Amino acid sequence: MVDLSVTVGGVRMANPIMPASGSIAEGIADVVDLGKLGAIVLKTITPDIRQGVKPPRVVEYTDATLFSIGIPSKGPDYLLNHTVPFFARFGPPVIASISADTAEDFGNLAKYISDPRIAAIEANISCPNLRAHGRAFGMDPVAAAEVIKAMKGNTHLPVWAKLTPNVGDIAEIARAVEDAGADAVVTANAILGMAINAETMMPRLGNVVGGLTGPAVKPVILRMVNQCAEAVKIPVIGCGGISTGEDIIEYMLAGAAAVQIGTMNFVHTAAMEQSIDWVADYCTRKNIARVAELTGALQLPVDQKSEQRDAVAL
Amino acid sequence: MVDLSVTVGGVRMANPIMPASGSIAEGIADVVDLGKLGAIVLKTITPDIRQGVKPPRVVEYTDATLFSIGIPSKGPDYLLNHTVPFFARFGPPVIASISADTAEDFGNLAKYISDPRIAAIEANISCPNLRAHGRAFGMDPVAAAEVIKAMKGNTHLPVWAKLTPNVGDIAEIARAVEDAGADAVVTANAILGMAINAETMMPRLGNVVGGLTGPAVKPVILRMVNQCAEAVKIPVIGCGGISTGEDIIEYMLAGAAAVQIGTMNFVHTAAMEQSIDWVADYCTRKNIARVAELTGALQLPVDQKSEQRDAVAL
Amino acid sequence: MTLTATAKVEGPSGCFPRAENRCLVASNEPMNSEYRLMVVNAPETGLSAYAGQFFHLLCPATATEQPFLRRPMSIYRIDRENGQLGFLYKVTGKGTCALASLAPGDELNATGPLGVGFSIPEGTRHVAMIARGVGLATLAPLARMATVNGAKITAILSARAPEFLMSRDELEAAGAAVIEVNDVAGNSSPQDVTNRLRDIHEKTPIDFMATCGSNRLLSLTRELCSEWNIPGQVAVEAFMGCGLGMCFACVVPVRDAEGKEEMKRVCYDGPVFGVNEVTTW
Amino acid sequence: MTLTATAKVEGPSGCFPRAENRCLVASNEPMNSEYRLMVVNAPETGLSAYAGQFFHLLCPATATEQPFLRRPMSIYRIDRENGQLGFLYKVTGKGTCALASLAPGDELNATGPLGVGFSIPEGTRHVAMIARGVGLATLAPLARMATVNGAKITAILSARAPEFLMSRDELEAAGAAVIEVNDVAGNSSPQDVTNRLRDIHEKTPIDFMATCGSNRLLSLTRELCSEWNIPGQVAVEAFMGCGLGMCFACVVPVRDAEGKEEMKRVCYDGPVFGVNEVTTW
Ligand SMILES: Cc1cc2nc3c(=O)[nH]c(=O)nc-3n(C[C@H](O)[C@H](O)[C@H](O)COP(=O)(O)OP(=O)(O)OC[C@H]3O[C@@H](n4cnc5c(N)ncnc54)[C@H](O)[C@@H]3O)c2cc1C
Ligand SMILES: Cc1cc2nc3c(=O)[nH]c(=O)nc-3n(C[C@H](O)[C@H](O)[C@H](O)COP(=O)(O)OP(=O)(O)OC[C@H]3O[C@@H](n4cnc5c(N)ncnc54)[C@H](O)[C@@H]3O)c2cc1C
Ligand SMILES: Cc1cc2nc3c(=O)[nH]c(=O)nc-3n(C[C@H](O)[C@H](O)[C@H](O)COP(=O)(O)O)c2cc1C
Ligand SMILES: Cc1cc2nc3c(=O)[nH]c(=O)nc-3n(C[C@H](O)[C@H](O)[C@H](O)COP(=O)(O)O)c2cc1C
Ligand code: FES
Ligand code: FES
Repeated sequence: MVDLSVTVGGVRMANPIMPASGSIAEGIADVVDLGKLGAIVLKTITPDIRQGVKPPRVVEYTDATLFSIGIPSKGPDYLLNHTVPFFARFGPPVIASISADTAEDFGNLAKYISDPRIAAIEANISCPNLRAHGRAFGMDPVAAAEVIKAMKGNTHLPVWAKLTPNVGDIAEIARAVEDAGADAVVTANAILGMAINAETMMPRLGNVVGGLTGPAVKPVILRMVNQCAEAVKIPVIGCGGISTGEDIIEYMLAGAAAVQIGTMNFVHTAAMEQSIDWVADYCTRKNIARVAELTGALQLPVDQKSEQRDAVAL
Repeated sequence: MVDLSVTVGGVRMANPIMPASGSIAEGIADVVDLGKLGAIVLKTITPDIRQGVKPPRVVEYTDATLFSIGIPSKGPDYLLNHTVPFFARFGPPVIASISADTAEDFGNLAKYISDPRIAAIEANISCPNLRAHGRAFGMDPVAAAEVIKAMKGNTHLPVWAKLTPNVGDIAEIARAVEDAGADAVVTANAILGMAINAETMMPRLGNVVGGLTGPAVKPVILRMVNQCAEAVKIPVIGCGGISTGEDIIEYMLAGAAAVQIGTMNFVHTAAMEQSIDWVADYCTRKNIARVAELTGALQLPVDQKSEQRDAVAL
Repeated sequence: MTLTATAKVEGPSGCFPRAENRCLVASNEPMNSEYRLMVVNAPETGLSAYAGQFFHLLCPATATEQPFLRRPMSIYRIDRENGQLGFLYKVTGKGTCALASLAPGDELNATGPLGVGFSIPEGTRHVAMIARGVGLATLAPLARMATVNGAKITAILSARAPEFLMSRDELEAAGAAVIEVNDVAGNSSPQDVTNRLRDIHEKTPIDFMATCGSNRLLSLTRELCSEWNIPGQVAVEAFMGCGLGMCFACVVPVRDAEGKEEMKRVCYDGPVFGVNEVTTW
Repeated sequence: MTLTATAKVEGPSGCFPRAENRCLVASNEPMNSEYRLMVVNAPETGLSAYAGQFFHLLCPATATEQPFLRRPMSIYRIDRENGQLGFLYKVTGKGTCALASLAPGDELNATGPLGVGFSIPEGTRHVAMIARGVGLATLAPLARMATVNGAKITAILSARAPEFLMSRDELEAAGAAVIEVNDVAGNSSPQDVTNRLRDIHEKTPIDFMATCGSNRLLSLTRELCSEWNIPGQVAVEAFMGCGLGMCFACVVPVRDAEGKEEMKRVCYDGPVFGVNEVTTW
C-alpha cells in the first residue's frame, strides 16, 4: 500500500490532491465524494458582499479558459454559518481563502474567520491592492509580505500565500512571504489575459481582462513551481493547468508538496478522484512507498545544471 | 482596394505582417514567396559563434510548443556576407536581430552590422544579462534601457526593442525603452516554461526550461500588447500566438501597428501569406480603407473602462 | 406547496443525484435544416431529469473542432420506459457541430440532470406554454409534467417559417393542444399571440404560464401573468463554464419580491426563474 | 562528382522546389501488427522526391489525439508513373495514431520533399544497404536509385522477428538482392551481419554502403566502410519542429574531416550524412 498522505503548511492530508479555490461549490457534492480529497479549498471571500463583474465572464480556447468573475462574495458570516458547515461534514480539512483591499483588512478578516473547523487560510494576493492603483499585492514583495504579516499577527491558523504568476521573478515573492511567516505558498493563480472579438471589435469579457487557466498554462506554472521550490523551504503547492495524475507527478517532481486542480473540475467532475487513483498506481508501479518522496525528485543530468535557467534563449 | 501599408518604427512595409525572429531561415524561400511579406525579420545573432543548447530542443502541446534552442549563431560576418544578401533580394525590408551578453556588446554589434541593406535592428533583450546573474535584460527597466541607449548611440538604423513577457509590468519596460530612444517595441518574446517526463523523472528539454510559443499564448500576449500600446507612443508590434488573419485583427485592435508570426510558420508555411489575404478581405468587408486604422480601434463599452484591469479577480 | 423536482420523487435514492452519465447514442438525426434530435440510452441517474433541467454535454473532438468546455442542453425528451433521453439542438458553432458528428453507438458523456427546472403549482388546471426556436426543446417535457399532474396544456409554438416548426407530435402525444404560428404567416407577433392567449384564457382560464427562447415572448408572458394574477416561469440561457454552480460564469441579475437585484447562477439557481424575477438576459 | 538531388534532374522547374502538397489518400493499410503503408496521390512537386528525403506530415486531429506539430516521414515509395507517394510508418504515438485514422479519399497535407537524401557516387557498381525497423522505409527507394544508376544492390533487412520483415517484394521489384535476418532466427547480430557482408564483398566487391534505423548497424557499417575504404551514408532521425531548417530543434553533432564538431540540422543539412560525420544520435 502506497502512503499517499502529506503534511503541507500545517495541514495533514490523506493525499496531496485538493480543488483550487473557486473551482468547486456546494453543487460538486451532488456528483463527487468529497470525503476522498486531501483537502477542501473554498472560494475566496472578501470582508464585504460583492456581486462580481459584468458578464460575459468566460471565453473558451482549445485547452484553456479565460474567466473573469470578480470574486462575488457573500462575506464572512455566510462563510462561517453556511459554507464551512456544509463542507466540514465530509471529513477532509477545510481551507478558507480570503482577499481584501488592504493588508489590514486581510488581517481583520483572518481574525474574524479563525474557527476550529478551518484548517488553514489561503491568502489570495492576486487581487488588486487599493493602495497600489489596483496592481495585485502579489506583484510586489513588500505588499505581499505585509498581507502575510497582517494575517499571521491575527490568527493561529496556518496561512498559505497564493501567489500570482503575473510577475517577473516569482521566487522573490515566495521568499518574501516565507520571511513574513507564510506556512506554504500556492503557485499560482491565473495568468492575466485578454480576448477580443474581431467581428464586433469589442472585448469578449465584460471585464475586458481575465485569468487564463486550464491545461495550456501547465508549462509556465510548472516552471514557477520549480523556481519557488528552489527558493523557499516552506512547502509549495502546485496549482495551474493540472488535469491528470500524470500532471500531478510532474508538479511533485518539480518540487510541489501537494497540488490543486481548478478548471478541470468544470469539464470532468471526476478529475480529482481519478487522479488520486492514478498517482497511487504510479507509486506502486515505480515502487515508491510514500508519495511525499516525489517532492523535488526531478533528476537533472549533471551537465544540465549549469545551463541558462532564468531567461529564454531561443 | 484596401491600403495595407504601414510605417512602423522607421520602416515602411507593404503590409503589417512579418515573420518573428528565429521562425524562418533560408529554407522557407523554397516554399513561400517572401516578396509578399511586410518585412523579413532574421534570426537573432550574437557577436560570437554559438552552437546552442543540448537537445532535445522541443516539446509539443495541444496548441503550443516549448522550444529551447540557445541562439545558435554564426556571428556578424556570416550575417552580412550570407544571410542579408540572401534575404535582401526578395524586396521587403530586412530586419536584423541581435543579442549580446552586455549592453556595450549590443552597442558594438549594432554598429558592426549597420548596413544599408538592413532596415532596422531588433534588440532581443529576452536573453540573459551576464551582469545580472543571467536574468534577462528585458526583466529590468534599467538594463533594458541601457541596451537601447548603447545601440542608439552606435547606429543610425531604427532600433526595435523586443520585450520579454516574463515580467510583472510590461508597460514599465515599454516606457523605459521608449525613453531610451527605441523606435518600436515588439511584444513579446516567448514565455518561460518547463516540461517534465513523469516516466523518466527527467526534464523533457536538454536545457530544462524553454520558451512557450504558439496559439495557446495568445490571450496573454494580446493583453500585454494592449498594456504596451496604452503606455507608449512608439508603435507596438504584436508577436505571440498569432496564426490567422483573425488573430492579426485582434492584435491590431488591441493596439499593434504590425505583427510577427512565429511558431505557426513551422506548422503551416502558408500562414503568413494566407493571413495577408484574410486581413485584406476583412478590411474590404468592414469598409476599412487603410489597415492602419485598425490600430487601437478596440471598442470599449463605456462602463467597462473603470473596471479592474491590472489584476486577476476570479 | 409546489410540486418541484420530480427527481426527488422518482429519482434514484443514492447520495449522488447528478452524475457524469456515460450514455450511448441511439440516433442523431436532422429534424430540419438547422435542428437535430439526439436520442441516447442513459443510466438511471440521467433518467431522473424533469422538465426545465439540462445536461452539460461533453462535445467530442473532431478533425475541425476541439471544444474544451461542455455545452448545456435542455432535456427535450425523458423516456423512462425505454431508458432514453432526447436532446433537440440547433447546430450553431464548435460544440454543436461536434455533437452533430456523433453516430449511433458512440458514447455521449452527459453531466446531469442539472439545475432547477419547472415547478407547476399544485392545483394547476391549465398550463399555457409559449416557445420559439431552441425554447421548444426546453418546454416540451413540460407537457407531460402537466398532464401527469392532471392539468390541461396549451402549447403555442412560434417559428420564423413553418418548416422550422417541430414537435407537434411529441407535444400532442403528451396531451397538449398545439397551436402553431410563424413569421411568414404573419400570425406570430406578440400582439397576435397575446390575442390568441386571451381568447384561450376566456374559454378555459389559464392558471400557469411557461416560456423560453425569446425576450419578446417573455415580456408578453410577464404582462399576461400580472394581468391575470397567475404565476409564470421562464427558462433562461447563459454562457456556462461548469454547469454545477461552481464558476459563477452564468450569472444573470435576478430581482426578489422587494425589487432587490442579485446575480444568480443560471445553472444552479435556474435555469428556470419566475417571470418577474428575471430582468434582462 | 556525385549524383545527388534527383529532384534537380527530374523535379519541376518552378522556383518552389518544396511545397505543402495537398495529397489524397489512396490507401492506408496495416502491413503487420506495428506498421502501416499509406499511399497517396500527390502533386508534381511531391513527386520530385528522391531516396533519403522526407515529408513533414500534418497529422489530423481525432477524438483522442490532437498533434500540433507535423511528423517527419521518409519517402518509402516514389511512383511517378501513377503519381503516387508511399509512406511506411510505425504506429507509435499521437501523430502516427492520427495518421492511421486517415481513410482513402481523405486529404493528407505533406510538406516536401525535404532534406538532403542519399547520393550514390558516380561509378558505383555495388551498393549494400542494411536496414532495421523504420530504417527500411528510408532505404527502400535507394534500391531503385542504385538500379537506375546501373549499380547492383544487396539489401540486408533486419527485424526482431520474421513477421516484422517487410518490403522484400518492393525491393526485389527494384532489382535488389534481398537477405533477411532476424533476432528469433539468431542471425541478426552485428557479428553475423558483418560476416555475411564480408562474404558478399568477397564475391562482388561493395563500393558504397547505406544504413538507417539502428546504432549498431551504423557502427558496423562505419567499420566496414573504413576497412574497405569505401564511402557510406546514414539517414539520421531527430525530433523536429519545422522540417525546413528554420527552428534548429533537430540538430545532431556532425564531425568534419578534421574532426571538428558542429551542430547540424537533420532536416536541412541531412537527414543523410556520411557515416564518419555522425558521432552519436
Ligand atoms: C440551460 C441551457 C439550455 C439550453 N438548451 C438548449 C437546447 O435544448 N437546444 C439548443 O439548441 N440549445 C440549447 N442551449 C443553447 C446551447 O447551449 C448553445 O447553443 C451552445 O452552447 C452553442 O455552442 P456552440 O459551440 O455550438 O456555439 P458557439 O457559438 O461556437 O459557442 C461558442 C461559445 O459560446 C458559448 N455559447 C454560445 N451560445 C451559447 C448559449 N446560448 N448558451 C450558453 N453558451 C453559449 C459556448 O459555450 C461556447 O463557449 C441551451 C443553453 C442553456 C444555457
Ligand atoms: C527524417 C525522418 C524520417 C522518418 N521516417 C520515418 C518513417 O519512414 N517511418 C516511421 O515509422 N517513422 C519515421 N520517422 C520517425 C517518426 O517521425 C516518428 O516515429 C514520429 O514522429 C513519432 O510521432 P508520434 O506522434 O506517433 O509519436 P510520439 O512518441 O507520441 O511523439 C511525441 C513527440 O516526439 C516526437 N518524436 C517521437 N519520436 C520521434 C522520432 N523518432 N523522430 C522525430 N520525432 C520524434 C514527435 O515529433 C512528437 O513531438 C522518421 C523520423 C525522421 C526524423
Ligand atoms: C472560475 C474560476 C474562479 C476562480 N476563483 C478563484 C478564487 O476565488 N480565489 C483564488 O485564489 N483563485 C481562484 N481561481 C483560480 C484557481 O484557483 C486556480 O489558481 C487557477 O484556475 C489555475 O488552476 P487551473 O489551471 O487548474 O484552473 C479561479 C479560477 C477560475 C477558473
Ligand atoms: C524555435 C524558435 C526560435 C526562436 N528564435 C528567436 C530568436 O532568435 N530571437 C528572438 O527574438 N525570438 C526568437 N523566438 C521567439 C519568436 O520570435 C516569437 O517571439 C515567439 O515564438 C512568439 O511568437 P509565436 O507564438 O508566433 O511563435 C524563437 C521562437 C521559436 C519557437
Ligand atoms: S456555469 Fe458555472 S456557475 Fe453556472
Ligand atoms: S526541424 Fe526545424 S531546423 Fe530541423
